[in-house]
Amino acid sequence: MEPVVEPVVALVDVVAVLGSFPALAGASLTVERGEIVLLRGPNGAGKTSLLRLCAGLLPVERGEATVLGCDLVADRTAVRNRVGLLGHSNGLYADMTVADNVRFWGATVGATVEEINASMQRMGLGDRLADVQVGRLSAGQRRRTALACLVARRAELWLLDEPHAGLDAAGRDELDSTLRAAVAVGATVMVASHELERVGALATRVVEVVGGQVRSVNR
Amino acid sequence: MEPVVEPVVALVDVVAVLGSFPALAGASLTVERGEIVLLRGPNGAGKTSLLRLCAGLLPVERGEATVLGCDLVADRTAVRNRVGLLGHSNGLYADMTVADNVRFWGATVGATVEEINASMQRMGLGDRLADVQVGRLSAGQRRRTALACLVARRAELWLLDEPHAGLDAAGRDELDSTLRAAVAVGATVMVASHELERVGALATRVVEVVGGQVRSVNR
Amino acid sequence: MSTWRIVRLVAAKDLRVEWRSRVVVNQVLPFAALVMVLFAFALDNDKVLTRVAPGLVWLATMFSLLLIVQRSFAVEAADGALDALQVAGVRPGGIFLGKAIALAAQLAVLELVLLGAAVVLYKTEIVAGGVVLLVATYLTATTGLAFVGTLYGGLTAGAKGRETLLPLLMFPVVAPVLIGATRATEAALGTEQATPSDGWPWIGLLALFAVVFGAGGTLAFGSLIDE
Amino acid sequence: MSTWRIVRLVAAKDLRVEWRSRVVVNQVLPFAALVMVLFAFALDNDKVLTRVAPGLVWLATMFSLLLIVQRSFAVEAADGALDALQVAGVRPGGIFLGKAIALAAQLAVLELVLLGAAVVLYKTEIVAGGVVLLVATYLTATTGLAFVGTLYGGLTAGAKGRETLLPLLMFPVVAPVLIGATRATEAALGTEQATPSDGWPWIGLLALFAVVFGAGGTLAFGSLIDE
Amino acid sequence: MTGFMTSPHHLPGNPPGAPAATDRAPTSTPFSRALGIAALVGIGWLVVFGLFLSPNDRVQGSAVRIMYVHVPSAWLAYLAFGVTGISSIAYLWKRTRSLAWDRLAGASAEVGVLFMGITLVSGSLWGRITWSTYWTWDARLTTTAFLFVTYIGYLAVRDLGGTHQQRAKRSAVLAVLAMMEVPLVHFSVSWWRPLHQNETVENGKLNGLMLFTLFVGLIAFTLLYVWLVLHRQRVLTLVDQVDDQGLDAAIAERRNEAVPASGGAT
Ligand code: HEM
Ligand SMILES: Nc1ncnc2c1ncn2[C@@H]1O[C@H](COP(=O)(O)OP(=O)(O)OP(=O)(O)O)[C@@H](O)[C@H]1O
Ligand SMILES: Nc1ncnc2c1ncn2[C@@H]1O[C@H](COP(=O)(O)OP(=O)(O)OP(=O)(O)O)[C@@H](O)[C@H]1O
Ligand SMILES: [Mg+2]
Ligand SMILES: [Mg+2]
Repeated sequence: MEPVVEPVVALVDVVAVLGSFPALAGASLTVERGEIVLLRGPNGAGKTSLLRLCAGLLPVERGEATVLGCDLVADRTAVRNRVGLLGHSNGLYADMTVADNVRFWGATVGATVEEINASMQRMGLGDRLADVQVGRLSAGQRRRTALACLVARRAELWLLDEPHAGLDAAGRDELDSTLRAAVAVGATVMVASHELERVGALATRVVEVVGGQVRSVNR
Repeated sequence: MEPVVEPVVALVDVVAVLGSFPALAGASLTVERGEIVLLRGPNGAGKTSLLRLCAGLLPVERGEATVLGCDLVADRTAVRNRVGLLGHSNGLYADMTVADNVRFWGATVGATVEEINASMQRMGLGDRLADVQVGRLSAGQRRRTALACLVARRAELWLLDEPHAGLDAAGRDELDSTLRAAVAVGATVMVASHELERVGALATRVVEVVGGQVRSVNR
Repeated sequence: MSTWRIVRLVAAKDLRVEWRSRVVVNQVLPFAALVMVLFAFALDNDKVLTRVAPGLVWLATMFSLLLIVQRSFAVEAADGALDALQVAGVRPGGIFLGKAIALAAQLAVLELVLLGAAVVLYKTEIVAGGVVLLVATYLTATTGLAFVGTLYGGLTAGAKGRETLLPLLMFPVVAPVLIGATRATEAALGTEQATPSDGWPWIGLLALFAVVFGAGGTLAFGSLIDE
Repeated sequence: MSTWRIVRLVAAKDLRVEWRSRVVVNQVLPFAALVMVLFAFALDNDKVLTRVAPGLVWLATMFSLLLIVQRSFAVEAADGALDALQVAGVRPGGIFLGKAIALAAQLAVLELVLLGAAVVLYKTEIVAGGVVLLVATYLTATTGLAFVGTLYGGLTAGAKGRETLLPLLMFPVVAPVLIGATRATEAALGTEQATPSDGWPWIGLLALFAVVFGAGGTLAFGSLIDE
Repeated sequence: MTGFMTSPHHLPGNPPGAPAATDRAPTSTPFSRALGIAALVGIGWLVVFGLFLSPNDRVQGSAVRIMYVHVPSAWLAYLAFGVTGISSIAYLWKRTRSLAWDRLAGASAEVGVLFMGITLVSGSLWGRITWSTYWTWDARLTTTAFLFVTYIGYLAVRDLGGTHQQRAKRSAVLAVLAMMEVPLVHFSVSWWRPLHQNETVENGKLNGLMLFTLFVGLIAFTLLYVWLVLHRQRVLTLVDQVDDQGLDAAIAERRNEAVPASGGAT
C-alpha cells in the first residue's frame, strides 16, 4: 500500500502499566489496513495488554499511540465503538440466554434483527441453545456466543485474544473464514494466539511480543 | 495388558444430568492403566461432564461407573484424592499469591516443600511471579499455576480439560513432557482437547465424544 | 445511537437479568422483610416500634440498596461486560442513567413491600392527608438513592478489591437521604404529632439531592468506570 | 491426612485470603460500624438507644455475618476451588470446621468493634459484675453463628442461583441466637435492671445451639456442598 | 416403609423406565378413601361441637371457639415436622435409605407448613379480638413465625435441583436441624415473658366440654393430616417417575445429536 494511507494502528515506544507493573515497556508496532497480524510470545509478555490498549481500555503511560486515526494519548474513548475486542473473558451476562446476549450486544451497535440471527446461525447457536442461559453453556458454546456478539458488530479493527481457545474443529474453521470475510470487506485483524500453526497460516504477518516490547518475525 | 488387570476407568451406559439436561446419555468407555486418551468432539458434546464424572464430582444417574476400582454409583467420594482434575477453571484463589496457592494445594495432599518448589520451577513460576497475586496474572500464567498445583499432587489418574489453552509454546512442551513423565511412573491420563494435532501426537488412543456418548476412533 | 435508546437498552437489559435470575425477588426482598421482622423483635415494644417505624423502613431500604447495587455491578464485572460496554462505545452517561432507572424500579417495588411490612408489623397507619407527601417522598428518595447507588457502584466496580469501598463511600452520602426521607415519612404518617406541612421542606432536600447526583453521575460516570 | 491438619490448613487459607484482600477489614467492618451509626440516627433518642443497644449490636453482627459468609464462599466458588477441594479428597468435615474457625475469628474481631461502638454511641456501660457473662455470651454466640453461617453458606454455595437462599435459610435459624445473645447481653450490662444471674440460662441455649450445628455441620457438610 | 404408604400400583422407588404412571393412576386406595371420609365426618363433628355445643368462655365469649382450630392445627404442625424429621433420619440411616422416606418427609413438611399457616392466621384473628392486635412481638408468635419460615426454606431447598438422591440428602440434613426448633416454639412461652397463653391444656384449665371439643378437633385434624400426607406422598412418587420418563425423552434427543445431520455446537 502507498504511504499516504495512514496505518490503522501506530504505536511508538508505548508504555502501559497494570497496577505498578509495566505490562508494555516501549512497544512499537504499525499495522496497515487489511492485515491479519498474529501476536505471539511467551505468557505474560504483554499481548493482552497490547490489545486492550488498542481498544482504548488501557491508558497510554508514555509514547504515542494512534488507532484508526484517533490519538489514544489525547482521548482513549473516541476509537472505542469502531474496534471489536474479544478478550480472554467473553463479556457475556451469564444469567441471560444466548439470544438475549447476542440481541443486546447487537443492539448496542444498532445491528438489525436479521444480522443478529445471521451471526447466531453462523456460530451454530440456533434452535436449542438460543434459549439456554449462558451460565449453563459449555466453555466452547460460551466462546461461540461471544464470537456471535462480535460478528454482529461489524468493527473496523478486530482485536482477538486467543479466539480459538475452546472452539471445536468446526468452530475454528468457521472463525477463520469469518475473519477472512471481514478482511475482504476492509477490516483489519490483530490476533494474539499460541496456536502458531493455525493462526500462522491465517496471518499475513507475525510479530513477537516479549517483555512488553514488539519484535517483527520474518518467516 | 492381560485381562486380569482391571481397567482404571470403566463406564457402562452412563447417564449424567446437568439440571435436567442429560450431558452424558449412555456413555461407555474403558481406559487401561498407562494410557493417554484424547477425548475430542464438538462443543457441548459432554467431554467436560465426562471428566467431572470420573473425578466423582458429577453423580451417576444411570449405568455403571468404576474408576480406580471405586464404584462411583455406590460412593463418589472414595476415588477423589486419587485423581487430579484440571477443568476449564483453574481452582485457584485469586487473592492469594502464586506461592500461597501452590503451597496450599500441595499441602492438601501432603506434598513436601521440595516437591512444591520443584513443581513451581517446572512451570516457570520461580522468583518474580511467586509473590504476585493470582488475580493479577496473565491468563497463561494462571494456567501454569494451576498445572503446578496439579503436578504437586502426584495423582494416579490425570483428568485434563483443554490443558493447553492459554499456554505458550514452552509451556505446551513442558506440559507434554510432564504428562509423559507421569505415565512413565504408572499414571493414566485422559485429555479433553480441540488441539487434535498436538494432543493426537501425545495420545495412545483417541475417542470421540458426541451427543453424550463415546465413540472409538481408528486412526 | 441516541443516548435515550441506549438508556432504554441498558435499563431493559438490567431488568431482564433480574427477570431471568430473580435475585432481587428471591434474595433481597426476603432479606429486607426479615430485617424488618428482626428489628421488630430486637426492639419488641410496640410504642417504640411505631415511633421509629419510618426510620426502620428507610434503614432496611438502604441495606437492600447496598445489596442490589453490589449485584448490579457484580453482573457487569463478572465476565468483563463493563469493558465490553465501553469498547462498544456505549456512552457512559447512557449506562449510568440506564442502570439507575433499572435500580430505581427494583428499589420502588422493594420499598412498597417494606412499607406494607411496616403497616402490618409496626401497626403504622397511613393517614389520607399524608398520602401525597408520602408518594412525593418515595419518588424523590428512590430517585436519589438510585443515582447515588449507581454512581458509587460504578466507581467501585472497576478494578478488583475496589468493591470493598462501596459501603464505606455510600453510607455517609445516603445518610442525609435517610434522615430526610425518615422525617418526611414521619410527617406523612403523623408520627409524634408531625403534620404533612413539616414534611415538604424535606422533599426539597431530597429532590435537590436527586438532581445533584443525577447530573453529576451522567456527566462523570465515564471517568469513574474506566480504570 | 489427619482431619486436624486439614482444619488448620483450611482455616489458615481463609485467613490468608482475608489478609491479602482485606475485604472484611475494609468492607464489612466499616459497614457494621455504619450500621450502628445509622441505627443511632434512625432512632435518635438516648433512652431508647441504651435500652435496645444489646439487640442492635447483635443485629448488626448478623448482617455482617451474612456478608462475611457470602464472601467466604464466593471465594471458593469463583474459580471452582470448592470442586478442587473435593477432588483433592479434603474431608468435608475438615472444610467445615476450618472455614467455621476462620469465620469465628473474623466475627470475634467484628463484635469487639461493635461493642466498642455501642459503648461510644449508645452510652452503654459495661458493669464489672457482668464481664464474665459478657465474655461467655460472646464466645458461645460467636461459635454458634460461625457454625450456622458455614453450614448454610456451604449449602447455598454450590450451583448458581442458590446463594439467593442464604438469607432466607439463615435468618430464621440464627434468630434464636439473636434473642439469646441479646437477653444475655442485657443481663450482663444490667439493661432494665436485669442481673447477670438472668443471663446464664441463655448461655446454655447458645452453647446447645453451637454444639448442635457444629456436630451437624461436621457430619453432614459433605452432602450439603456437593451439588 | 412400603406397604400402605406406597401407591396402589405398588410402584417401586424410582426405577429406570418405571411402569407408565401416565394412565391417570389414582392416588387413592380404599383405605385412603375411608380415611378421607372419616376426616370429613370428624370435621363435621368439630363444626357441631365447636360452633354450637361448646359453651362460651367467661372472659373471651365465643371468641374462644377459634381455639378449636388454632390449637389442633398448631399441634398437627408439630407432628408433621416431627414426621419430616424422623423420616429424614430414616433416610440418612444407611440401612433404611430409600427415596420413599424422603418423599414422606417432603409431603409431611408441606402439610405441616399448611397447618402452621392456619395456626398463624387463626392466631392473629384471635389476637385481633382478644389482644386487639393482629400481631405482637410475643415470643411464641415470633418463634412460630420463624418455624414457618424455616420450613418454607426447607421446601425451597427441596427443589434446588440435582438428582433425587442429592435432593434427599440435602433436605434430610436440613429437616433434622429444623426439627429442633419445635421445642423452642413450645417452650418459648415459659422462657420469655409470655403474653400468649401458656400450657392451658396440659394444666387442664379447661372446662370439660371445651376440652372434649378440643380433642374432637385434634382427632379430625389428625385424620386430615394422615389423608393429606398419604396423597401428597403418592403424588410426589408419581412426579419423580414423570421426571424419569422426561429424562428418557431427553436422553433420546441428546443421543440424536450424534447423528451427523445436526453437527455443530448443538
Ligand atoms: C398470631 C398469633 C398466634 C400464634 C402464632 C399462636 C401460635 C400458637 C402455637 C404455636 C401454639 C402451640 C403451643 C404449644 O402447645 O406448643 C399455640 C397454642 C395456643 N394458643 Fe396460640 N397463637 C397465637 C395467638 C393466640 C391467641 C390470640 C390466643 C388466645 C388469647 C391463643 C391461645 C392459644 C392457646 C390457648 C393455646 C394452647 C396452649 C397450650 O396448651 O399450650 N393463641 N398458639
Ligand atoms: N500488579 C502486578 N504485579 C506484578 N505483575 C503484574 C501485575 N499486574 C500485571 N502483571 C503482569 O503483567 C503481565 C500482563 O501481561 P498480559 O496479560 O498482557 O500477558 P499476555 O501476553 O496476554 O500473556 P498470556 O499469553 O498468558 O495471555 C503479566 O506478566 C503479569 O504477571
Ligand atoms: N440447564 C441446561 N439446559 C440445557 N442444556 C444444558 C444445561 N446445562 C448444561 N447443558 C448442556 O450440557 C452440555 C455440557 O456439555 P460439556 O460442558 O460437557 O461439553 P464439552 O464437551 O465440555 O464442550 P466444550 O468442548 O465446549 O467444553 C452443553 O451442551 C450444555 O449446553
Ligand atoms: Mg493474554
Ligand atoms: Mg468442556
